[in-house]
Amino acid sequence: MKRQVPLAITAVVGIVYIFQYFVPHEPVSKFSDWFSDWFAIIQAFAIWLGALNLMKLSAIKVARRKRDWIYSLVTIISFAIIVIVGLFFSGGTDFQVRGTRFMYIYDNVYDPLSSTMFAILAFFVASASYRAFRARNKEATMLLLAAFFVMLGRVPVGDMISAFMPEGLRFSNVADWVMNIPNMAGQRAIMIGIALGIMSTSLRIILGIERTFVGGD
Amino acid sequence: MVFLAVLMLSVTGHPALAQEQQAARLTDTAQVDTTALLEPELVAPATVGGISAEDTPDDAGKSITVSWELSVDDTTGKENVAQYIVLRGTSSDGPFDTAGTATAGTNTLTDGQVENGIDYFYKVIAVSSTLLPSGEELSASLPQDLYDAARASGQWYHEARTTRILPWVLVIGLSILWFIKAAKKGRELYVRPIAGLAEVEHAIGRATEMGRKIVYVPGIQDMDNVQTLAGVTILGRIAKLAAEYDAQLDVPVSRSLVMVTAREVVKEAYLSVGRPDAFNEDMVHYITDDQFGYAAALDGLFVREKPATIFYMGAFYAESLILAETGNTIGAIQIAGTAMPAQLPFFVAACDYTLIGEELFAASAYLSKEAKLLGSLKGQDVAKVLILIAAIIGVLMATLGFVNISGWFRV
Amino acid sequence: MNNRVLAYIVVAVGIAVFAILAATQGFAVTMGAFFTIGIFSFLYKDNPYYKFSEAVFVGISAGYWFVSLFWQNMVSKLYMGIQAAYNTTFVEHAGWDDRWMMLLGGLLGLFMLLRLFPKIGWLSRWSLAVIVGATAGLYFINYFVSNGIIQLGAIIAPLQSFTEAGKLDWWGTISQALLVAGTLSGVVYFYFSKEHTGAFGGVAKIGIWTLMLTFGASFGYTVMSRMSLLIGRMDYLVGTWLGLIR
Amino acid sequence: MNFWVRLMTIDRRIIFLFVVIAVTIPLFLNISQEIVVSTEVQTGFDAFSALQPGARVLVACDYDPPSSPELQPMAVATFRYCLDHDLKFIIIGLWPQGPQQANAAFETVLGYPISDTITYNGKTLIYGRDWVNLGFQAGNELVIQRMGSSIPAAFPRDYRGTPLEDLPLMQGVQNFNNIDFVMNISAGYPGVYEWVQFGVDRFGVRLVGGTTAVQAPLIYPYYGSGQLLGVLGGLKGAAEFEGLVGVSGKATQFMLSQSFAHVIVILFIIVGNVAYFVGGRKQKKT
Repeated sequence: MKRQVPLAITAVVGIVYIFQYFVPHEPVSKFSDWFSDWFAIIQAFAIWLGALNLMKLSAIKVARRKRDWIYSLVTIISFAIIVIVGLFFSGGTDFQVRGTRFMYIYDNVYDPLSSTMFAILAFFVASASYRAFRARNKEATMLLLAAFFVMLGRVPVGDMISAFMPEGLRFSNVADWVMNIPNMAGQRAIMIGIALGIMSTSLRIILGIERTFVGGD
Repeated sequence: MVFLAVLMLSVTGHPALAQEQQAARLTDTAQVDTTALLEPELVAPATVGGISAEDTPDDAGKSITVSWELSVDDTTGKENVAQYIVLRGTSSDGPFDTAGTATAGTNTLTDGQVENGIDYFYKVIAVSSTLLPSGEELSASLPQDLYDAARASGQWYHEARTTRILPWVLVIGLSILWFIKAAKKGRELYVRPIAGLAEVEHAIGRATEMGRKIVYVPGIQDMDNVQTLAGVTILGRIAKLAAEYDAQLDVPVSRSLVMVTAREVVKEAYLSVGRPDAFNEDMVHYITDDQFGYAAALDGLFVREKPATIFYMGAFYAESLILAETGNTIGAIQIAGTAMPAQLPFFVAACDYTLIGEELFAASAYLSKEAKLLGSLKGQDVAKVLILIAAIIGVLMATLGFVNISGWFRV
Repeated sequence: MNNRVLAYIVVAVGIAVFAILAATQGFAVTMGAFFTIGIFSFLYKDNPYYKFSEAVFVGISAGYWFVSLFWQNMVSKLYMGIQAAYNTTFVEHAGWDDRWMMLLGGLLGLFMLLRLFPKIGWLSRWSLAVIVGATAGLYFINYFVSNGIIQLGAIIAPLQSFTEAGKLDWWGTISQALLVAGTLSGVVYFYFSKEHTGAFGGVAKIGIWTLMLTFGASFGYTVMSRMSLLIGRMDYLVGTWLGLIR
Repeated sequence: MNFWVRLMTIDRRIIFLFVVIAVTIPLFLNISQEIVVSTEVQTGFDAFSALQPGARVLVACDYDPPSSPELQPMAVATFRYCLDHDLKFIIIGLWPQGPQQANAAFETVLGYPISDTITYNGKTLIYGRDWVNLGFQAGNELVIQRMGSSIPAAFPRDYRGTPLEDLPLMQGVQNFNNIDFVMNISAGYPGVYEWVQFGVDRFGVRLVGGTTAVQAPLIYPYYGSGQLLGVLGGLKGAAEFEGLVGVSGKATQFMLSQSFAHVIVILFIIVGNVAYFVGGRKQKKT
């Protein structure tokens, strides 16, 4: 029950999904629609586990006055605020329509926070390129060259400083070439490899050879 | 003829009138505006050429595909057609109602509102207005004998897919299975070393010596992403090693389902090496589903707890560099693996070792050292050989001008 | 003057500044700016201001997803779906409705929650099994087709290309040849069954070079992307908030 | 410790400072630069401009505010073009915030808040007849797959709850066959990848993808294989598109900062490498 049944379920469901690509006839064709619903629903249930876990660990920190417990308290409070607002004071299913209290929090707290965290990348990109992109060997040099041409070719200044060169050698054209030939070749190689990797991983899982998911008894 | 008049009216070039007309239509499509009669010089577009209707191939049924030859007025320079209205009836002499519309220039439409096993009769008319005319207007302008009939049905196999894809799937699938079997029989299988994976054990040992944490990041995608599956499987192997070395493992996750699965996996690992005592559910803990909220929390965790070793295995997006750079500044050994090409350069730059694409999926097999898992890698290699051969032959034949078989690889 | 006092002063001044700006520039946008700067402060070093912003971020975002999933999946999908199905079957007597299948999803979801009760928690593995199986099945095909077969088909084309004049386009031809060679050698690089030595190693080498050029290109584009984001953020601070631009 | 070694181990905060300066200063400057249009943007635009008045364009906005610096300009230019050329557009989003980003972009074009009836260059547009916003649907790529069989099934109502059959524009729209063109603007997953795999490969939609620059290199193979008609990559792609559509929007305006930023990063790499070769290699990596 605890181990064999899940393995069986995985196998059956997996094979059915491979089938539905080749069998357009109903009901087979409907499985993927059903699964998308099921997954969405299971997610909605599962997040309760996650949220409870987060609250539990934060609460423990606060209760035991661990280091930085005060911030755990902040987490609990802000979680509580947005959940209460979102569930009870934001017009139910229309909670994301502009003007609700929920969206007010979204626009003025959530959005700035995530946008900024995202923007921090700009700095890390800079420091990473300063520190890590060294022409240590042929491989690294290749990477640098491609990056160099693409970076210059993708901004107007690139063509300004390469204006003296023949049309074909302007940075923007070199960048186009890099994108369309070596980049595409590499991307395709990676894609094909990934496709095969996924195939055998999926197969291992479906056949129950890779069975870690269902845990012990 | 009323309908023709309406058409004439709404030909672009009389926008003002057309606007009123359309506004009116919205409220009551049956209403006909007689001011139309003021526009004598305009003409309705020529009717379409031959019409053909047939059951939509390779589908679940309840759908018929109608195609027609464009009206002669629907050509560049003579844009007198706004749309084609496809009409459906259950007998050749009506009544017909609208099955759908197609904008000028298109010559096919799939009608998905039919039942299986009934004969449907289709007519197509070209009109110069962008709105739907009413019933009697249509009947007024129907081409008399220009129609075709068809019957919808579902197919039990998709032709192109079964003929072009299935053989590949079977060959590759079977070769993977064959090697797995061979491996089970104890046949020796060589796989070349992968630097990143050779280092895993050392990285874990280091953490134990330093008495610092090992942080394992299984990506930010949910269980419906195969990279996450790979990441979680690898976690199983790493947890095993961690348990053996008695290193402290910390797995912050960004999806509740991943938390649940990862717990199963880690618990299993600790049990399998006889250290259930060392297992604690909260080794695997949820932070937030949000990409950057998760990144922010991890950054904090890194700088405050200074883990000795960090693994990134799974699907990563923009947060990859935020994490890897911060991890780098605290001097942790970082081993990353992802099939997200956009993130690879930064993992390559900021981490000590990086598993590229396919290597991520091979990792669990490598780490488990189980013959049957390694066997599956051999199967992949067979597939690669097949693909290389197909590509080389294909390119040669196309280049030498025999035949271009690239069509065989489209579905 | 000890640090504690200094800290209080800093905090006080900070609050004052933001209060003034809130009054002049508006509360909402100032709150946004407050958190923006809070996150940026991490670049200097980990500090209470960042810790606070981080804590808020974690709480708010976890809550955001909690609420979204509740309304979108729990209510709109499950509850309303079942409701609609009930209508078709029992009110309009129109027979079966596919949305009944959602009940199964609901059941699997409940199994998930059973983890809270250790005794029967193992039932959640059944839900996991469905998800894992379906994911494996779906990806097995989709990736093989879109990333495998179709890309293979795309490689297959005549190497030689011609100019409008009908003469052989040398550069185009060479490029096409490089494209094919690069792709295939890249595939060779991933070959597991053989050490990268000898002629085979040579091809694999070309493969890794191609991959490196690819990574370089990605890197260049990523720099572009990330810088745009920072520009957007600066535009927000300097323009939207402080109104210094235009 | 010699100068070069010190340069190599420079505090990264100094680098951060340079970056801030490099992107902020140009915001105040006003230098116009010539923007060269790349082929993938051109072909994308050509596919767009091949559409005739009245054609139905599906604008799929799969992104949220954090990515808007790069993507919003594309959305704005897209709507601007649709309005200028009397194309009908249908807005959807696989990201919760997508449809609102779209509305915001639409309002940027109009210059005033959207209402049911709007006027643009003397034309009157009515919601439901000339454009609709079907809002967000959860389910990622599987929503696309469902749209392939039935759009009304995937999106039963628009974003304000109006049933689809009450929207004239959606009458006779059953699936992708009745959609003439799809413009996908995406920041990640789900996005162009999924639109290609499900929309193009399974249902043959005509697709142009506008993505963040990060994504662009990944989808080039799809462009090369003809699965994509065009690619707008990041702010530069957006700027080029703005140029073709004939607007001077944020993207064009930000291009200067972009140039500065790239130059400074390249300088970092050069300095870093010089330091590495002159003084660095003696250093053992500790």
